[in-house]
Amino acid sequence: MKIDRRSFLSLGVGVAAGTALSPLPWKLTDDLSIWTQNWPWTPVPEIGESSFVNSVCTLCPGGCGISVRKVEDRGVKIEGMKGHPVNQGGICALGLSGLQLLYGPTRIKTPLKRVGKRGDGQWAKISWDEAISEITEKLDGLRTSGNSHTVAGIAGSRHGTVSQLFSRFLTAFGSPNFFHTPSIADTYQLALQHMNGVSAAPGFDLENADFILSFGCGLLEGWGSPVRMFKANTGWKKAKARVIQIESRLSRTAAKSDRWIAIIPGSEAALALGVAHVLIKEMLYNKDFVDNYANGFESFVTDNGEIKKGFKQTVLEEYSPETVSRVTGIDPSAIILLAREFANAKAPLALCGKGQGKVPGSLNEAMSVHALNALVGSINRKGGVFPIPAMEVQGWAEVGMDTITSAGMNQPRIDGTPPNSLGYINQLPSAILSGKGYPLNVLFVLESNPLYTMADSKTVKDAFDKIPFVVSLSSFMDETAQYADIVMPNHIYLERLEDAPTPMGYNKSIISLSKPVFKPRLNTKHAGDTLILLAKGLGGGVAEAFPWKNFEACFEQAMGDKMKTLKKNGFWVDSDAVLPDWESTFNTPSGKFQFAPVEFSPGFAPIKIEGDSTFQLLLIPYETMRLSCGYIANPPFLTKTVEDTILKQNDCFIEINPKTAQSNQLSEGDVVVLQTPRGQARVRVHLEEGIMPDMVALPRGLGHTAHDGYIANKGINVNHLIGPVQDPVSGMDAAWGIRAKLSKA
Amino acid sequence: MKQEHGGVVTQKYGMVVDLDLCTGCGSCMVACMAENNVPFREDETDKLKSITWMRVYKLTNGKHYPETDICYLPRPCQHCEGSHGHSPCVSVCPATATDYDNQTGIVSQIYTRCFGCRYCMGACPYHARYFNWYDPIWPEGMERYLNPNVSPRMRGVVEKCSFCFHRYQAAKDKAHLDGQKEIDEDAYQTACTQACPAGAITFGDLDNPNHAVHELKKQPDTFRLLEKLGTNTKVYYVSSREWVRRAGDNYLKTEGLKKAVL
Amino acid sequence: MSEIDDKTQAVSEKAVSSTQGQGREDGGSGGVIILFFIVGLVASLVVGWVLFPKLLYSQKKQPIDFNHTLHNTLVGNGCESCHSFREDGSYSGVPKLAQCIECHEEVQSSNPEEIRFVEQYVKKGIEVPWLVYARQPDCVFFSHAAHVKAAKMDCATCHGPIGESESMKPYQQNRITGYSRDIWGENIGGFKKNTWDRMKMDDCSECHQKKKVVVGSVQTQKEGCFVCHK
Amino acid sequence: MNGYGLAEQYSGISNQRRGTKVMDSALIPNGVRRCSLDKFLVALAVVGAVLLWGVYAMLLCWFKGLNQTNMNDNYGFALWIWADLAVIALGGGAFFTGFLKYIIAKDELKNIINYAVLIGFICYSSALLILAIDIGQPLRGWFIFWHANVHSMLTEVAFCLSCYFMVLTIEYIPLILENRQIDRVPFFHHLSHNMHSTMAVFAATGAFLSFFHQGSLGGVAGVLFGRPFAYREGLFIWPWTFFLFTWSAAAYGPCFTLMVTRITEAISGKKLVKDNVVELLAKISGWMMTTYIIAKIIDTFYWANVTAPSKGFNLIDFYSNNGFYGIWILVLEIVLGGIVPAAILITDKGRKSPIARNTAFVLAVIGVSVNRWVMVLQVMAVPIMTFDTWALYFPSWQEVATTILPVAYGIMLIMISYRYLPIFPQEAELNPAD
Repeated sequence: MKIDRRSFLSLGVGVAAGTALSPLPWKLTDDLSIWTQNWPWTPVPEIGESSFVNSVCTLCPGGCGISVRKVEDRGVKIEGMKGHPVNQGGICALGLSGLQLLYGPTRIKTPLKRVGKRGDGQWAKISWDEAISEITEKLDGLRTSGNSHTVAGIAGSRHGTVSQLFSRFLTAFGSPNFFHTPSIADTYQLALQHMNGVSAAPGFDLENADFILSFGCGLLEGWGSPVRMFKANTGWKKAKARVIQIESRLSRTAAKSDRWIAIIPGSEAALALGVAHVLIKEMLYNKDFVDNYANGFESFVTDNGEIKKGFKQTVLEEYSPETVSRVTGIDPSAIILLAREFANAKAPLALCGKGQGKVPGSLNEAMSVHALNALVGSINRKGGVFPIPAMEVQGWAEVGMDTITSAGMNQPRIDGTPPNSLGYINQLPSAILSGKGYPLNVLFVLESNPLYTMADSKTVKDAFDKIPFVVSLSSFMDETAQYADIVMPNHIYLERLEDAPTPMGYNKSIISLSKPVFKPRLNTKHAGDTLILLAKGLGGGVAEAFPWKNFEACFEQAMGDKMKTLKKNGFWVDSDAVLPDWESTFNTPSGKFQFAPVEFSPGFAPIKIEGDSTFQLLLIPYETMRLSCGYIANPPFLTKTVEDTILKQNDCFIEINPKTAQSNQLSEGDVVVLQTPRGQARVRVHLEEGIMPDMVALPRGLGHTAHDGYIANKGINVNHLIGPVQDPVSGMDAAWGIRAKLSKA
Repeated sequence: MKQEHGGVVTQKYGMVVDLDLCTGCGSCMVACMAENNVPFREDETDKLKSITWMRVYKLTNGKHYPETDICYLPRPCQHCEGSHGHSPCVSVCPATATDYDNQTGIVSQIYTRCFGCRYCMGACPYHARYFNWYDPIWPEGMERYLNPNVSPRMRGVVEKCSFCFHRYQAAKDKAHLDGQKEIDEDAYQTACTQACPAGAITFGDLDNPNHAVHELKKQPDTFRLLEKLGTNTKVYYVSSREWVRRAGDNYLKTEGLKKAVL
Repeated sequence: MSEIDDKTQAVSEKAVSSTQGQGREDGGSGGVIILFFIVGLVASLVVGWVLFPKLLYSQKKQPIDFNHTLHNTLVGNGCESCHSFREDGSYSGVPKLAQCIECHEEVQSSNPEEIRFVEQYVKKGIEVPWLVYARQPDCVFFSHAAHVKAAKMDCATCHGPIGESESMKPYQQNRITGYSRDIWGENIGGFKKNTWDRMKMDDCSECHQKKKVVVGSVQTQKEGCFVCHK
Repeated sequence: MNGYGLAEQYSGISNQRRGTKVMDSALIPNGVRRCSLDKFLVALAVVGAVLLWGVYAMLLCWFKGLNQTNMNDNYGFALWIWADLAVIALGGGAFFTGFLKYIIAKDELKNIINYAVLIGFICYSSALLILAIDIGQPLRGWFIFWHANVHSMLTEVAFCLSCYFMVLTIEYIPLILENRQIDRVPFFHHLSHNMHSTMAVFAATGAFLSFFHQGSLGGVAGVLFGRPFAYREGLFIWPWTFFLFTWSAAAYGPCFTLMVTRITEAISGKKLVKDNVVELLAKISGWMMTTYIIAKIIDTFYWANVTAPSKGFNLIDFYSNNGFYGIWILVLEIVLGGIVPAAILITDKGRKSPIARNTAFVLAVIGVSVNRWVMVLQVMAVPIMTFDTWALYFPSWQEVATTILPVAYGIMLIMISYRYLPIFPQEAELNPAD
């Protein structure tokens, strides 16, 4: 037998034929393509039983009911809760992204203690016991040395059980220094205090108003309770109610409004008074209300014999449409038309609070706008504005005052405001840095991120540097947590029991129950429990003020008889509340509505912002539903919805009118340096017809330096460029912008 | 009217989007991403590589300040019917990975059949189709929120809005169990419809007089996108503003605004 | 392709001589050639039909050797006693531990597998990591309700007489695709005798076409893809 | 046994290098001269380096995915699909020359048909390779055959392309078999001879298949009724682009064959094909081009005035408001790339002048490439929704490298084929040894 080349050829043919006749090549081909369906690096979600759990979203103060879809123990979707009075099944983009926060990489997994330099992000994992004992030791030292007042706390809000427990902790410990993240709600509360004589939050009956005059409120940008506002807007469209938006930028609200009136920012109060001028001059105001239920409209003599100009005289003398036109840049005829329309509407309602109302703003402005509502009688009536009394925790016993506590509480607040005032966090950094008062030794930060959200971040950071010990109770590795000495991570909202109080502007008292939808995933602890443990660790009077076994017990006591309804429905609404009338609900000395509160003279005192004439442009920050700009940073989904005219790679864009851009020789996409008296940043140019000339606008919510790669180092934080401006009347931050200039990078 | 197709009731699912109500808040986009396991990357600012089955476009009237105006337009897959179900994309797919279903009027996309030739993307004038340029990767732990009713896609295939078809499947399952032949209007709603805080989106069977969309699509201010192309879409838009309606299609300068074909 | 007429002659002369030469040398090697062909053919057939499936699939034992027959005699409602529908119409598939515990909170018999089950899983509260023979790929949406409830089909049509099994066969996993062997079927060539021998799409489709289930697809004149895909 | 000469040389390996050289010269066809082996190898290595670069890019695309390209959701089709369409159009010389030679019996063309086939083979194998890189899931590529959707133009393309590639392979094989050494094997010799005699059948098959796949490539763009820039009415299921593509491939393909022939002549420094052959093919090509460009102008006119306006577009909308696509591209395609070369090639004077003729070839190649470019890339670039914007695109280096890869491969295959195979029957006659 000779084996030659042909034999091998024959063998090859045989092999080929045999292989072709065997399943091998065909099955392999098929299996390889199936392998691509099932790549091990592409996740396959586990199947299982599906269920829904109702709760409330506390990512913003909006208080929307949510319905979380679970598959076995995994959360797979958050939806709006059908039948919840605030959001009626709707939900915003941030709320929808909540599970990305729950499962996301920015969560803090365990208590941490700083080991490197502050802010370097070097941590040692510690146990809860270690964290608690380290802090109690420190606090105990301060307390026994009579320095209890040198401890301060910043909370995200002053409402809600946890915030109140936090405040109680400071009180019991002996410190008056409780701060919260302020907003327009604080200004409105002051306005109501002075004009209605009540300490309450404003409730706007937007759903029943038919003419909405918005002084720059981002009604569709997240003002008040965002989803409620979307629903209200839809209601307005369907009922043919009219919305007039006064704003220097064509925001979404302005775009959806029936008329957009561009105004020179900061002059809103003047316009309100200009409208009032026309109402009064043309006798378009509600005579019944003004004559019978209001005070200070006409000039009057004060107790000490002074003649005080009434609202009417001031307005008629100083706020003619022509005068106002000069300040606001709005045509006099437009002002007159606006006033007439406002007066002729059945249920007109004026609102203020720029954007989301993140900056408290000018009290003057709030009072001028409130006076407009009064002029047309839209106070304490359907479709108008009325006070929503703050709900105090009822079930807790009064804090016992031992000597240290009362000594501490008798110290002045570090920001210089009177004890029991709302506290002005905007004045905290300068108070610390000036060194005039006492130094702060310990700062607790709960559900807030001052290093990111406060104006003039650099100064805030300098102030933080002066505080030797910062404790963060954040769930996320945010800017403040990153700068803390000890982090005691809170459960995330979906894991914890808590109440969501009445959202800003909502027209009823409501509490929604946030209940744990998931078992805590990480080694975190409910901030309420952390506070209770700290109090117990301190012992004595502090411990006595915290008698509860855990936060759950404390919470149930706080909710009292509402707990049953909360558990059943997920929310409790004050359904018994009756609309306050004009007769008996003004709690001012005169018992009437005060057009000109004795403490103030009405008028428009413009808030002067920073910057001299070398800065030729005005920089205003703006807000959008697609950028979360508070304590919560954007989850990846939300960032994905941000347009490429706002953020491109890591650059963010300023909006600028093409005319202004042209005169500055700038075109679309140019890289420029935006400079303000507080700092400078590299930005890119986006031409936008919908903004007044000589202005630039920058979104809030970008420029994070902490969190995760999905949001960090994208764009710039507008707070680097803007400083706080103190409202001369209220003392709160009223900065609405800053002067700026551009130069080519 | 309802059509009988082989003795079985058929539906023609579609949407009516009221652009007067849409505020451009982005809820529909996120609801869609969350529902449909849409992946994300650290940088999603290249919108030509960013998968958004539902995308909200910003339209402007092209006028100068202060006459300028903005309108937001959510754009899901338009589920074109073309003529007799020959939508632009369906007929071009060489591997039958996308199909038009006469039963529901939905244009399907089967990710495991698609081999990524992207011809359908070239065919779609709405840019409603997206290619997985990258491997979908979730940061560790985040894959826990993935919805088991929608299969995650792999790199190299095309995906698009399915009108949340898995919800139809689930509704059918329930109907089978309950012995019902048809499913109710509210038993099958897309994630974007459900989430929209402004209530701008209405979804249902366009042919069923009991469904809201049946009447809504007949409103006088209704239009569809690029009707002149003959795509015969099932997403209707409503706007009281003429410039918005005109932006829905291309018109020669001399041409007047066309009324929607109903 | 060019015509090489001018060269043809010379070359063919050479070729002829060469052929003759070969003819002389290799005379009678035709058998060898055929033999080699057969060897190659048979060897590759053996590789393809016998060796290949052995390499392709890995074998795993079920965590507990479950006896379907035994359970079937003890429950009242056939398969649905344990494999039930949920309220939302979805199908629960393999029971969870909670369902087993209803009967097996304590050991019921002297069966060593049951004792092991109760000790290793029930007492410790650990879910049994069953390997599901019929698990379809993630892209498949299979509606049990449509088949069992609406079309009143028998479980065995697709799953075969698994309800009569006394012991669990080893679970075979395709090393490439990661799926259970039962999807492709026991026969590596893909041949089947019974309806339950294979669970590939073609098998679903075969039955659907026979039953003349609704024609929805514009492209295939069959059913719409989304009926069974997700 | 065969190959005695080789065997002897192998048995006496004392000098590997010498052996290689002898083997090389033994492979070179009789009666022709070739450059030295060293020179050849150096050139091969240079082109090979480019090829390797392309292969590296190809592997990147396969293993990392198409994110390696600059394609995006607006540009699902880009450089590669253009390259595909272009090489297939340029490779059209093979089927059309074959058609002319075997069906119309233009016998002179036997002197260039080999090269036409080789170029066609290179073009089609390149097209298939590019398609294999272009798809997002290469392992599922066979779905196009197995799960074919008969409505899709791409299905038609895939089937006809693959079939025609097989035909070209069959046409190319006898050429390989004509290698001096292979031809000595009687089996191969006879095979080659038999294949030659049946070549007319394959040529006919090739022409038939080409008609469909060239056409369906035109159909790929023409059926896109969502893309007014591409969409054309047509006949039955075929849009006009279907016929225009077939016609243009037949018209322009031979120009590419002739251009490459001229380049080969320039590089080898030898006349390889007689002028009468070149002129004949050029003349036919010229007349084809003339008829094509008339049809194309009518098509463009109808499209600009009827089709596009019915969809709300004026012609100028497709050529304005962007930074690249101006009306110049239409002029380049139709006038410079169509009318001018057609005019040169249909005139006797133009054909006879080597400079004019060669210019015409180059212009024609540019013309047809631009046509394929606009039918792929401009289609993707034109905004259709009124609120959409023009999207311009620039290929990534990986795309460029993988597009150059088949060019390098083609050059290498030509180099090797030219060196060892009797591609040009007239070479010996035109360049007598000594």
